[in-house]
Amino acid sequence: MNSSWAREVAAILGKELRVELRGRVGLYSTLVFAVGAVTALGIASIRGEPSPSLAAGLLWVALLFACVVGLARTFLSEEEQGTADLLRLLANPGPVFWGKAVFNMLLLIAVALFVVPLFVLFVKVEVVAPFLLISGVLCGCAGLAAVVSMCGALASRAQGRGLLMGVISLPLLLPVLAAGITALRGAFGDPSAESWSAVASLGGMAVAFSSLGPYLYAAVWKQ
Amino acid sequence: MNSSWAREVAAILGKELRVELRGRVGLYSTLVFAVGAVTALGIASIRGEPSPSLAAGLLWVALLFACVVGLARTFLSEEEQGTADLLRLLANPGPVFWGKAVFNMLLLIAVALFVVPLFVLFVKVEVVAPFLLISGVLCGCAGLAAVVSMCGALASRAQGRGLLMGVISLPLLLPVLAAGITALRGAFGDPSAESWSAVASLGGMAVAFSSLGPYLYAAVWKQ
Amino acid sequence: MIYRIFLLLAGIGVTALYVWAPGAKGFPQEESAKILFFHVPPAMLCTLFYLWGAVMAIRYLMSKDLRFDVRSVAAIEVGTLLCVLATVTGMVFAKVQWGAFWEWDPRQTSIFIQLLIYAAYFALRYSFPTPVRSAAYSSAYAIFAALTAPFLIFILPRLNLWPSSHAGANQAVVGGGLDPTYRTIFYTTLVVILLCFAWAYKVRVREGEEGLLKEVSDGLATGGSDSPDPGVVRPVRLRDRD
Amino acid sequence: MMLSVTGLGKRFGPRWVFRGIEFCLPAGEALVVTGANGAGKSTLLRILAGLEVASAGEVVHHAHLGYVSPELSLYSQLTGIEHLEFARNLRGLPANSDETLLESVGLSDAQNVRVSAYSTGMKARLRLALAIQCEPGILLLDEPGASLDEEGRSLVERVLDEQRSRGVVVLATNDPAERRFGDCELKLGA
Amino acid sequence: MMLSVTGLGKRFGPRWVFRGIEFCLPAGEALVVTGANGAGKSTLLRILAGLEVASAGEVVHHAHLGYVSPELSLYSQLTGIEHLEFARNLRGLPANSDETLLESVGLSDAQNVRVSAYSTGMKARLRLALAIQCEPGILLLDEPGASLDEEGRSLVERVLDEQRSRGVVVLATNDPAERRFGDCELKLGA
Ligand code: HEM
Ligand SMILES: Nc1ncnc2c1ncn2[C@@H]1O[C@H](COP(=O)(O)OP(=O)(O)OP(=O)(O)O)[C@@H](O)[C@H]1O
Ligand SMILES: Nc1ncnc2c1ncn2[C@@H]1O[C@H](COP(=O)(O)OP(=O)(O)OP(=O)(O)O)[C@@H](O)[C@H]1O
Ligand SMILES: [Mg+2]
Ligand SMILES: [Mg+2]
Repeated sequence: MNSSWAREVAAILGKELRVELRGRVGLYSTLVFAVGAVTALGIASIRGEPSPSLAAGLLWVALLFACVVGLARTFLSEEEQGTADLLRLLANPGPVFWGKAVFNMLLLIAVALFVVPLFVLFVKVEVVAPFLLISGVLCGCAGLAAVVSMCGALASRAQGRGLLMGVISLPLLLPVLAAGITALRGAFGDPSAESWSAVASLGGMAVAFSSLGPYLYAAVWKQ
Repeated sequence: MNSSWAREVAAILGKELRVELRGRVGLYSTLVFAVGAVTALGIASIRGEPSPSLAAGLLWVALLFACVVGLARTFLSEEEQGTADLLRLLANPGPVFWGKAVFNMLLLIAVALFVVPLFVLFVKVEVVAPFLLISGVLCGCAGLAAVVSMCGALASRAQGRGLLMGVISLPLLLPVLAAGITALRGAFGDPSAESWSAVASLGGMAVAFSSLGPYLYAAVWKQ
Repeated sequence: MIYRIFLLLAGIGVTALYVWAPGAKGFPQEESAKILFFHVPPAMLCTLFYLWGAVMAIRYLMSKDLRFDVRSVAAIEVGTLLCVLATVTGMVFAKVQWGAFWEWDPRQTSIFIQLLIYAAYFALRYSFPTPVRSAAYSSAYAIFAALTAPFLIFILPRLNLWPSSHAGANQAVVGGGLDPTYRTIFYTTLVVILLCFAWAYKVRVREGEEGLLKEVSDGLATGGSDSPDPGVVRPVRLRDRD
Repeated sequence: MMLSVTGLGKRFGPRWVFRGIEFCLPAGEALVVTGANGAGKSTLLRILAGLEVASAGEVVHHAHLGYVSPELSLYSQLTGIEHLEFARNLRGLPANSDETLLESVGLSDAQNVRVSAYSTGMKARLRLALAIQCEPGILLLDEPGASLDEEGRSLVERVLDEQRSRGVVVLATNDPAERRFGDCELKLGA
Repeated sequence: MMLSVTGLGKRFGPRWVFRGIEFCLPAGEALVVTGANGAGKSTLLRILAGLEVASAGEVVHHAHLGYVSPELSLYSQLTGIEHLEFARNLRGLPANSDETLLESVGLSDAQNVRVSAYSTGMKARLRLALAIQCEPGILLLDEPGASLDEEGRSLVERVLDEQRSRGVVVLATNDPAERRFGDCELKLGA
């Protein structure tokens, strides 16, 4: 993890930010997007206040949504626009993976920053453990972004991309979602949840997937 | 709605189906998201079964997010791959809109066919009015697909189109969501819901949106 | 000038009425229900401005004349201002009358959806590189957005999605529950607020048209910033026709 | 008079790419558009094709259009023959001629290959086939010879000759050798 | 010996595009690759650039690579100067030369314009700038002259001359006029 590596990651990340959030409307769009997603959840749960565990599930569905929207952009559009060759000529797979994964994480965390408070307000769940909520969301976002980036990276290079993506992403996504739900259940007041160990395993998954990602990506890089 | 019109719509639809069958990106990304979301909600609702109206809300949220994730591609990828010019040279805006909207509807219905039974299984709701469920889901999917198609058409030439697509389609989908929830509440056994009139208004929205769409698309076609 | 003096007088008048008016009957808290004057008219008028915005958008798409686009944005901006006003006063109202800022009451929900729809309008509008394309796409969106209004205003609240606390309030105002003086005050406020915001609309349109002129004179009127008008350019013949 | 243009101008932002362009092309004539890179040749052709809106002036014609440009992307997942079929259905032409058309541009071996596996020159040939499929009255060729081999360039010449008997041609090029195809020349950015 | 290739072959499915290609290019030499459309010129260059895997044989070299091809897409939302900056950061080059480089390919006016607004020839120039930015030992040019104007073609000639003093060039072309740049010629598909 030397300085050239960091420089390359920064270059990829900078390019991603420029392309996707260029101009005045980037942040505003993120905000409107987040409010829209939460309103959907609010409307869905109007009647019958959701239990802590369902509330946690809903929140993760919204975050997964934000993540998948970003994912398609970062990896698939490189292939669709045909710029993947340029990238392969200029860059190394490791930094490319990391730059894009970090972008996905940042986007997801920006959305989460808006989504979580709004969710608490609109869906009227009670936060009994704010610190647990914050750390759960952060670790979960990191894990989700890592998994989704990995799936996108693999899928983007595969012929008949879709099938592969479908087959690999579900088994990877579900553990993250399950752990994320357990973590937030505790935060929303379900005492039976073993939330801190779930947060730990979320962190573990985030680290594992994002350190595995570059190797997998390198393996499909010049096929 | 003469025969040349139908032929053009069929040509567009056929092209979309061919492209989709060869890559299956749209189908699988929608499906992966929907299955992931429904499973997450299933995991979350293991304790404490959700009320009919909450169940209806959960199902619609999953379908709503899934269609934002998957369906915009038909319009966006035309711009990303740069084939939009070819289409503008060959086709008329009305049939293009309709061909793509119909394709989106078919795709969403295929996803719903898979996801709705899964949801009923996982979340353990009781279906008291199967026919209502089916017609509600069908009309709702038509409404969602019409709105998403229109938004895809509008966002496709903008900068930062990926996020923008989410930004403009989410709020416009919320009325569909609200009506959809009412329709399914009845199907899941809430007698107070005026479900059939909700189904009717879903149908109305689908018809209104998809008949306005071609005109608006024509107005921006060669800008 | 006369217009502004009128607005000033009207403002003073309404404030005076507001201070002197008796509490509104039919509400849990009669005295504080006077916020009604600043809640209901904006809520009614914002839809009016949004619809006007859509009408101007249609005229833009038919004529491709950017002045209509300016009117369309102006109307939507003013409408959004009114919409925010209705939502905020409504929230205060709700806190006092129902005890919570936000309840997902059908009216609350529908106005909030409307607010979001038009928030997205601005995101779309400022995402295009050229003014003409931005005008065309945002006009199309404005028309599409206006199509949702009937569903939001008339159909959704009637679907019995949610128990509505607004029903009683609606009865109090529209169902003739108010006494005649009250009704007079109410309609006076409505007209005054309409005039105020019509004025804001006018100002915004004027400003927008000035912007248009500047944009055009950059290229057309002064002959382009980087080149004098070269006159007519014709092809030269390479060989005679055989 | 197949194609007439009066006072045509285009600007991006405040900068005019060209303005005041006037010409009338009678049937059987070919116009060559030349000029340095970035002079506005492609922009002019895109306006004639209706892909871009002019900032001033107008274009009058009453004919089908065929348009070829290296910037025109094809559907990478469809094969050559599927492209022609798609275009034929959209244009409402009778069903028969796809194979012969592909053969005439030298793609009969690759007719069932997806465009993603086509070489640059093969794509250029397919674009040419798409443009002449509808037997256009006006054929707009933007750098038709770029990345074609000798045989391909003579194919372009053949297409040009055929087109003269059917209508008009506007050809934009950077290749000095292609100037000879024109009856008159419009030099942009001079 | 800057670049040596032994027994190189490539097949897609059962069909060999070429096989058994052998050459050694000493520093200062230029190889021209010719052949009809679809003969495999671009495929050969992509293999040399490491963008495609050979089916047989191998390529040996120890130098930086520069690669230009009309099929290479650029980021349409980034400007010319942002492309160079992006590439420079990825390649770890010192920060200074972006403007001069753009000027040398004739793009100084367009340096802050997004690539989506570039003309075909302007994109070709930017690709050339990207390729020579790292002062490569091996420069791979796929149809460098296509869609460049006269001045652009002389720019290519200048770049070629410079490159000879730095290393080797492999140039694939369909333009007979470009054959003269080569010291030796490899004719594919003959
Ligand atoms: C956040 C809170 C609120 C919001 C967003 C809100 C929104 C709205 C909207 C959009 C309308 C316009 C309906 C139409 O044009 O037909 C309206 C009307 C009205 N609101 Fe509210 N409201 C809120 C709270 C309240 C409260 C607490 C009261 C009184 C208890 C109230 C009383 C009324 C009345 C009397 C009308 C006029 C009835 C009608 O025209 O239908 N509102 N409100
Ligand atoms: N969308 C756009 N926005 C702004 N400027 C543009 C746009 N499209 C083209 N231009 C500018 O217009 C000019 C003409 O471009 P055009 O593609 O017509 O050139 P050309 O003559 O075809 O050049 P070439 O020989 O390189 O193909 C260029 O300077 C280009 O930068
Ligand atoms: N991904 C692929 N799958 C299958 N076949 C391919 C693929 N890529 C190229 N080909 C085939 O390989 C052959 C050589 O293609 P290539 O692009 O190298 O030709 P070229 O010599 O560069 O032609 P041109 O002069 O048109 O650029 C073509 O017949 C093409 O159909
Ligand atoms: Mg050009
Ligand atoms: Mg080639």
